[in-house]
Amino acid sequence: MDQDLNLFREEASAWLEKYCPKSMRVPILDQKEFYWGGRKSTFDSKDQQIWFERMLEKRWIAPHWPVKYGGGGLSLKENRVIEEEMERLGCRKPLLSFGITMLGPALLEFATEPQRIKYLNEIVAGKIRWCQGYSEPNAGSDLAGLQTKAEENGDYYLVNGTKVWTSYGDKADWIFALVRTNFEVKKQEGISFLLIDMNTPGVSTRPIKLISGISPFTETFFDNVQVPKDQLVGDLNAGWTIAKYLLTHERQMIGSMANNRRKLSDIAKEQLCLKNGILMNPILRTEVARNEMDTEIFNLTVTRAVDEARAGHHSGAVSSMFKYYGTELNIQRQELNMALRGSRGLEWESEASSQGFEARTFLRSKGNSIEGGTHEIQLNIIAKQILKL
Amino acid sequence: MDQDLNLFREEASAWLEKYCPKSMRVPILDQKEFYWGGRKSTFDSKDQQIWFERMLEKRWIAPHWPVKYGGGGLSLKENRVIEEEMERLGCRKPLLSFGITMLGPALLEFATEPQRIKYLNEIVAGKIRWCQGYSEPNAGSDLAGLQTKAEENGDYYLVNGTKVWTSYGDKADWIFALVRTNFEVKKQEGISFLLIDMNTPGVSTRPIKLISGISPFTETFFDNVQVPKDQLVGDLNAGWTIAKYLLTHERQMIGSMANNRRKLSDIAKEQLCLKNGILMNPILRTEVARNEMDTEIFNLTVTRAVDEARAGHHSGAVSSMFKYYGTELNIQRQELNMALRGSRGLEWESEASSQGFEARTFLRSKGNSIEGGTHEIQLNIIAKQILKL
Amino acid sequence: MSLVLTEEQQMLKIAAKEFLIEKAPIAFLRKLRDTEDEMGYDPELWLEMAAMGWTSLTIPEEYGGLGFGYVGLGEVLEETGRTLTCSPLISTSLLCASAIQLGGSLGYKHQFFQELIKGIVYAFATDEQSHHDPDYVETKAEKAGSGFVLTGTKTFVLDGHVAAKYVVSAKFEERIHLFVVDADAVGIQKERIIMMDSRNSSDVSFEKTPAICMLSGAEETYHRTLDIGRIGLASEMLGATLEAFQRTVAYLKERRQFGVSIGSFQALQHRASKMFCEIEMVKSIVLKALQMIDREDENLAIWASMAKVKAGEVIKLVTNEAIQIYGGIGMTDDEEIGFFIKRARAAQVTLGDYNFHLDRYAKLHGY
Amino acid sequence: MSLVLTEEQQMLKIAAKEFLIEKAPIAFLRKLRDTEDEMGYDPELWLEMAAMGWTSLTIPEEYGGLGFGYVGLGEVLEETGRTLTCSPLISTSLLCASAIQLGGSLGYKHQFFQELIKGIVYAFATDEQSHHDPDYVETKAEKAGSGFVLTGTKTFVLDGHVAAKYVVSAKFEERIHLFVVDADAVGIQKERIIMMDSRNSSDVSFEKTPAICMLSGAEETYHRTLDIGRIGLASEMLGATLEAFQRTVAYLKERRQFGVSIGSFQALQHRASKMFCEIEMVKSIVLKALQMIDREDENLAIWASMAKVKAGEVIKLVTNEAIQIYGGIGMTDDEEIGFFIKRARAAQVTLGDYNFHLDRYAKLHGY
Repeated sequence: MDQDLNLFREEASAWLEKYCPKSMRVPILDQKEFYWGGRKSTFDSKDQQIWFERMLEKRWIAPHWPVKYGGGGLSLKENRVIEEEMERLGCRKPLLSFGITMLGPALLEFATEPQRIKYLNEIVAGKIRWCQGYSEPNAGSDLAGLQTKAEENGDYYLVNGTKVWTSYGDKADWIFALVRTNFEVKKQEGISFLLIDMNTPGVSTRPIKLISGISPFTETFFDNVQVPKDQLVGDLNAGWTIAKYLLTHERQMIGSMANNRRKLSDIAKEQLCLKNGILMNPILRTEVARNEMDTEIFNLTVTRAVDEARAGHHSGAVSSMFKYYGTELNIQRQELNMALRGSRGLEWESEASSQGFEARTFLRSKGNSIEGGTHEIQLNIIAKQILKL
Repeated sequence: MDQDLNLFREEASAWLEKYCPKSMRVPILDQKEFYWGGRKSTFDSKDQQIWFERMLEKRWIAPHWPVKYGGGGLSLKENRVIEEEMERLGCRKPLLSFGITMLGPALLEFATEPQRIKYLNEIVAGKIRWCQGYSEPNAGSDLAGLQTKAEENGDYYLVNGTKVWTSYGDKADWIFALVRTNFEVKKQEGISFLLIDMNTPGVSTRPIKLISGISPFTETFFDNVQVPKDQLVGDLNAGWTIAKYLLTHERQMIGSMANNRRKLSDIAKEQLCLKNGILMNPILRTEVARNEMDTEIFNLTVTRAVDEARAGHHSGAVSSMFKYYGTELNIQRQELNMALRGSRGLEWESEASSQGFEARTFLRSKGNSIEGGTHEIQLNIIAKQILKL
Repeated sequence: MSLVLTEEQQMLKIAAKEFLIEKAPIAFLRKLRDTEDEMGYDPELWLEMAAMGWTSLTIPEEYGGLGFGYVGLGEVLEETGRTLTCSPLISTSLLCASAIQLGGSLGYKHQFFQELIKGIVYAFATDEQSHHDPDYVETKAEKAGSGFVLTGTKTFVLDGHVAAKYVVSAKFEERIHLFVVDADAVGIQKERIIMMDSRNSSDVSFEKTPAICMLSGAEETYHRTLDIGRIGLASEMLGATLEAFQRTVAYLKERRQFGVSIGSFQALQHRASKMFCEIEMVKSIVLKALQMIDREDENLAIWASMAKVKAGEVIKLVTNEAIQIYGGIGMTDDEEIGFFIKRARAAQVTLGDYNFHLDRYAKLHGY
Repeated sequence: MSLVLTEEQQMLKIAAKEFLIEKAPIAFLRKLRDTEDEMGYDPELWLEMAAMGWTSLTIPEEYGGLGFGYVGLGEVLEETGRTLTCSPLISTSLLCASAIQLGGSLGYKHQFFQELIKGIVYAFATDEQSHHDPDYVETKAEKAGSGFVLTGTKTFVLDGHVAAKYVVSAKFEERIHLFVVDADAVGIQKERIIMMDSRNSSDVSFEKTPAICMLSGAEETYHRTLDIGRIGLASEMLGATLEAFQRTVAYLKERRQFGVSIGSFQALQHRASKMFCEIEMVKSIVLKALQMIDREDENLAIWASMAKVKAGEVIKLVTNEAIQIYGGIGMTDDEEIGFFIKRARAAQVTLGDYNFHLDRYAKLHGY
């Protein structure tokens, strides 16, 4: 079995080496070099298009999804091998997609067969770009308190309300949204999961500007939007189960995204003086060491959790730990990065600072402990679900 | 007026210089050099007795209490001058007494005239040593949840229950205690304030050993103890008001007791190496600096609060801040003291360590954030009373 | 000296508060930012501030000033911290006027104070690297005729692109002295850099630029000027901290989640209570340090470092917590709370961050 | 290598747990302390531990050991941390047996391992000051006939007053080597010092004391032995942390105040959750570091420092919080939780505290 996997790895590696264009194996320098698919997108380069089309044909856009849904029908282990080899060879992702990372898993678990066939195939082919409609202005941490309502009316739902923090709401084609379909019951029990075409009359978006400058977020407004009933996923009023399932996914993604960055100590060596091989600012040296060590140990803990999951131990609530701890380390890192750069780190609109890249990244990091469930919510979950307090 | 005070200061200073025995002007080295008064006590030395008797005659045991209660009838400012001059000249306190610092203020505020005459005069004369009976085993932070009950029975109350954390319960003659006299009402509204002679049949104590070794604390048991009704202070069921009044007093005492100690940086210089005048352990150096600086700033804040109180601004809840912040600084200081002393600081029963003085002091400091209202309770009070959350 | 404001100081503070809330609330800073104003401050408002007497507060009466003292200027700065008002008050009145007061000759005092009182903008140029290090001055002064010429490059010069004059640190005969330079003198190049807090900073270089006078007192003047600047900054930071905290506490009461106000959650209550305590500490050290300037205390360096450490640590704590407690709303540019974290970071770095000053505190105490 | 225990390691751990809970719970330590036992450990229990194979775990099979490896010994140490069992396991099996394995000749291995397996107590003597500093070794070795004599003074020698032999660091020709010394050899003076955690430590001095052999490998053996010791200690500390935390969480559920369990207070919940996360981190680094001993990894120094820092910081956090959450009851000697804070502090200081190791981590990474 492991032998088979080694063979698969060799083949995958050889294929990638052969078919991944050279320009698709250099690091991304600009957001627009990512291909997100969807009705409004075009390819940024010929190579980008070639790479996407080859991977699509190879059925490696979503290698572990079943073939009938556009996937490659491979095992999770084979999927992991492809990911590892792509990372090793520096191959870019052919398609970035919330459809694959967020909506797809939910559809595979909860959707009807016709829904899966339609939506999953569209996602893989890069035809439809999805965004997520969960948060609302008056229901931040209290997600289940959402008020966007969907009323049954013949063969459609009439949707009214406002969502906030929709990532790329202005660029997406469809939105998967949580809506309230029953106001009479416990708040968690009156929520449904709807798929909505953003071309439907009554849907509009407005960009959200963050303290760090422009942002990918929008507010999304629903004004008497008619949504056909076959766009409901799962049972009516059973949307909360789907939402929780996806939140756990999201947390894991956010918590473990803090990789592939310059070592903080390398930045420290560049920004501060060394004397006899020791950083001359003893306070920052200590804090840098602590952050680097904690980051290393955090990564070990991610590995350990994976190893334990393989060995059959798995706890959903642990994702709250990763979200909390991983984002906290990144927030501290950004604090230290600012301290290391002194007054140069404060620059906001100079060429030397790439229009304030460091300062804006720092400010943006303050949102890490808020989005995807605040620190407070994660700590509540650990206390309740793991410690049973 | 200020001129009068200066004159008073000169006279006080001259009197102290003349009448305070030399041996009463050297620092205390052993607990037993403190004179606490009471039925069970004797003087540790002739000078101790002389000093107490001279101060008693001068009416400076409680200088600002009215003369009829045994005090000197002086103003608060004059009282402060005496304290300052005694501190400046290194004069020991002639009498340590919870009667003066804790019970006295409550009696002055809440007792009947006959009660004041009797008890305050006894306190000043060092005849009766008092202890405090507040905490109970099952009502730690929830002081008002106390269960020791006092039932009316003719001309006495019948008291049953257990108190813990009675300081010097085995050495005191009388105890002032909070007891429940009504179980039917809101818990704060059924509490009374009783004075109890510990010679009464049914009162017994048991010492409490702490993690730091022996301690001044006892448990105090009341088993069908008959307490004459004229030993009730204030109205029946109005004891909570007195308790709150005294707790505020106690907090201020605990929070500001952290003075007259060796500078942490002097200990650091002695225990660690210096190189070019800089402590070679950069991490401890930073922490020592932070603790010293915060302690200096804390003391400034105490001064500011006094100055503001003089200027007419006063907030009772601020005592919670002093209790919380002052004890926290001491706890950190003890942590640092241990870190500075390395393995020598761990010694527990060696002569070189004076039977583990440092280690025991460290362990004892862990109680600072518990006794006199826990950190959590102080933070609750600040949130509710000052921030109105 | 009591650790409370006198009645006069209290009145000045209230007048400043009212003026700033009316004339220069945070919306004013937002407008300057969004219109990409070329000056980066409002000259008319600045003249009104001068008319209020703020540029005269620390200047002795014999030179036409008010001789009110640094506690007064500190209280005004605290109020500008609350409204995040940007103006040349720090560069001109806090730093340059102090340098001239400490080191200027009688004649120069008469000349410069007149301008300073009127609100002519002076900028203080000392840093040469991204990390504040007062001992690192490579800018050189050379004798030239009866005066001097300066050569070197300065960075993080607040209001450097709009100043009429600079007070510049430079080395002459191995020691650091302060020089006054006309902003339109030969050999000067300047580049405006807009910072995170939307305020003005510049890189300024000098190439054989005539320096029209030299201040006496040398290094002592230089270091004391820096210490006064640090204490004034700490006062501004205290104001920003108080305002950010006040808004956060109000938000805790107002914002509802799970059917209750979020201020009813104990974890948030405890964090708010801890902030309250820390802010009380900042109040004490800032007032004490301001009083010590007026008292001409010899240990000003220690008071300055204490004030800058504590104000820096606490403003960081409070502005971080403010964003966290405001949640997603706090992350948006529409909400004003984000302006506080931006100013917090810039003020923290100016004239030495808390790491620099904690290290200095230990050094000054001989360890 | 997966970051999980193998089935064999898991079984060893469970057996150790059951043995210790039955034979050496905290009451056992209390009794040793209160009876002022002269040995400071229970020789019979120690022989039972040897009979369980714990002294043989890391000794290769060719010398009569089990060759089970350090992950196994680490799991046993973790369990002794839970029960706070004091025994010569750290001094004898973790430190001295490792030194002999790394540096002993074939003949000496045969000789010493036989004793070590049987449970003859060996003590490791290296510190000469109150702060661990492995490079500071003033004890001197001199040639004397075919062997050596040692002169110097050691402190903080665990089990030093009951050991039959010492492994001692000393300088010979400017380099640090390890020597084995009989405890009853001439020139030895020892003074037992009872520490805060009720365990044994001694000051031991040598005056021309014959050292019966010299271990090869010199400084590498010395430093690697220390690193193995640090990782084993971190494992013990993890056990104590887990137990203290488990008891604290149970207390949070059980203790009632204001009519509810104190575990329902959000401020305490958040502190408990943070502790949970930190402990998960300790688990990862301790297991990884133990595996790296068995793998004979070249960077053991880094893994050892990481394990000692994280275990030290977290045990401090958890034992402090434990006392605070237990409240007054936690301060009493009757309650067992106080024993954990005492062991925490002693273990933290042994072979370098977290400050020492954080500094070392930075140095090892070249900054």
